[in-house]
Amino acid sequence: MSLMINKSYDEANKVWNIKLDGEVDIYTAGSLKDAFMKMLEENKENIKIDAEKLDYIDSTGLGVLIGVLKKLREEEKNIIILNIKPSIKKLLNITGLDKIFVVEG
Amino acid sequence: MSLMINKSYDEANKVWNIKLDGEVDIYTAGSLKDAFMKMLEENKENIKIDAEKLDYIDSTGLGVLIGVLKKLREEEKNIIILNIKPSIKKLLNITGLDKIFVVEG
Amino acid sequence: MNKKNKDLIKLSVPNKPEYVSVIRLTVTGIANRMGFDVEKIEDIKVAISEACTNAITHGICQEEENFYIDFSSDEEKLVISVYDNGKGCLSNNIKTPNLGELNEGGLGVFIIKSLMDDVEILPNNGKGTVIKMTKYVGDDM
Amino acid sequence: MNKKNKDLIKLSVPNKPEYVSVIRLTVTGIANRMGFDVEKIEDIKVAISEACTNAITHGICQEEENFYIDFSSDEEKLVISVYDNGKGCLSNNIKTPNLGELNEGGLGVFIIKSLMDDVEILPNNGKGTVIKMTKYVGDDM
Ligand SMILES: Nc1ncnc2c1ncn2[C@@H]1O[C@H](COP(=O)(O)OP(=O)(O)O)[C@@H](O)[C@H]1O
Ligand SMILES: Nc1ncnc2c1ncn2[C@@H]1O[C@H](COP(=O)(O)OP(=O)(O)O)[C@@H](O)[C@H]1O
Repeated sequence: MSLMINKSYDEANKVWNIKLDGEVDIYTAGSLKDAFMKMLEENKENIKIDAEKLDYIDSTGLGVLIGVLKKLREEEKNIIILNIKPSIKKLLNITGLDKIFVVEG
Repeated sequence: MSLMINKSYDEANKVWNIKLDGEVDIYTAGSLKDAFMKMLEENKENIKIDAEKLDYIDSTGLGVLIGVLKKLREEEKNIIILNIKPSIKKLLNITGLDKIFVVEG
Repeated sequence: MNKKNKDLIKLSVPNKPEYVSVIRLTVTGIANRMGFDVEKIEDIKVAISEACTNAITHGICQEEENFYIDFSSDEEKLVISVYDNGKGCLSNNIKTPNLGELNEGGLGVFIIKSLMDDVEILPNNGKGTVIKMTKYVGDDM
Repeated sequence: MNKKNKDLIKLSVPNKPEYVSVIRLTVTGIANRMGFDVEKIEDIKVAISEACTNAITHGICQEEENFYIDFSSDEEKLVISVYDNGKGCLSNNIKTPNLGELNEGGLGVFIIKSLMDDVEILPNNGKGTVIKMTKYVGDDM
């Protein structure tokens, strides 16, 4: 019922890999935002989110992702989301965010 | 959050095998009692309960087991409980029921 | 519908972010017992979280206060009402989010309206807001 | 202890067996957030279920009525009170179960007292019973 964040920078491909495990809501969104901000400070590169174990996200978490994307776009970088669960896919569809992020697999 | 009951009679060894999956509480205890009563009607033999997937039981469920044991004892038969979870083991210890049922593994 | 078949669960919760996940667990249990399928349970979890998040962030003025959730159920539907005693400035004139602008907020009410079958936003007797949302067990909508 | 650190969650639930599992989910969420370990969470789940089962089976006279649960938490402990408006014949003179007799009932209150750190059984203002039980997050007991 909490959120675990695992991130690593892939130097060769110049891409961030971040794995989310758990739930992103009003309680955990702050720590997610902090993690992203540190990543952007270090390397403003594409961010690949492995969402296989992301059980839940709501507008609080989507807002964090939109904020990060805004910063990435300044360098023409993007957010790529992998292995997304159907319920979260549905939320991206409804909000139109599936056309703003790159959603794969 | 419900209870699934799987039972089969082992003719060769003259023993009932019953698998419990889920939770036994005031809501589900009735269906467990019904299942046991049918079993006893068919064959009043030892009952082996596989509790590997039994997540939860409370006094309502323990009361059902005690009632069944009472009937089995008339024929000097018993209840054997296998693969029990630590939290349920603790409950049997506290109530002393671990000395009344045969608890294995 | 026979009134006798209506169950009412009431919950009062501190206006703290850590309790929204507790509310999700509670509603999961209720919806599960009612026979909602997995997809609809997820819809309900998101919608109630959005309403509670709003009650916590917009709805409450005092630092330490509780807000309230009613779950009213019968065989065909679950009606969830989230009440707060806050400033109550929420109206029905929520605009559809414009994603081109990449706004970080303003998605909550839009998501609630998309996921639930019926949504009403009402003043709570002049001292706050009620978000009342209905989901049908079957495909009534 | 600073009073400000106390959170109060209130739950009102119909006196129907199917809701006891919903209450277990809710308390699991609360205890989890408070940092209880898995074993203690299981203890709390069983204890609250026993108290609610009693409220449903002994505590309530009317067919259709609700009973109430308060969860009061601070950093060191969770205090759960289960109220009913029933006949209120419960006393503290609960005898220790005699297993030799293979009685099918009479284990509930004994289990609650075994699993919780502190248990009080009180009259609910003359119209029912309150079971108030405390569990400490750490090893205070
Ligand atoms: N419970 C509430 N009380 C008062 N105002 C609210 C409430 N819920 C929402 N609002 C108002 O409605 C607006 C839209 O809410 P929402 O769509 O959830 O987006 P966000 O919360 O991100 O701004 C909020 O910005 C706020 O002004
Ligand atoms: N909420 C309650 N209201 C009134 N009487 C109660 C309540 N809870 C328990 N009791 C009384 O205490 C007795 C012991 O309860 P318990 O140990 O749970 O065993 P059981 O419920 O199986 O009888 C009950 O038989 C009942 O008479």
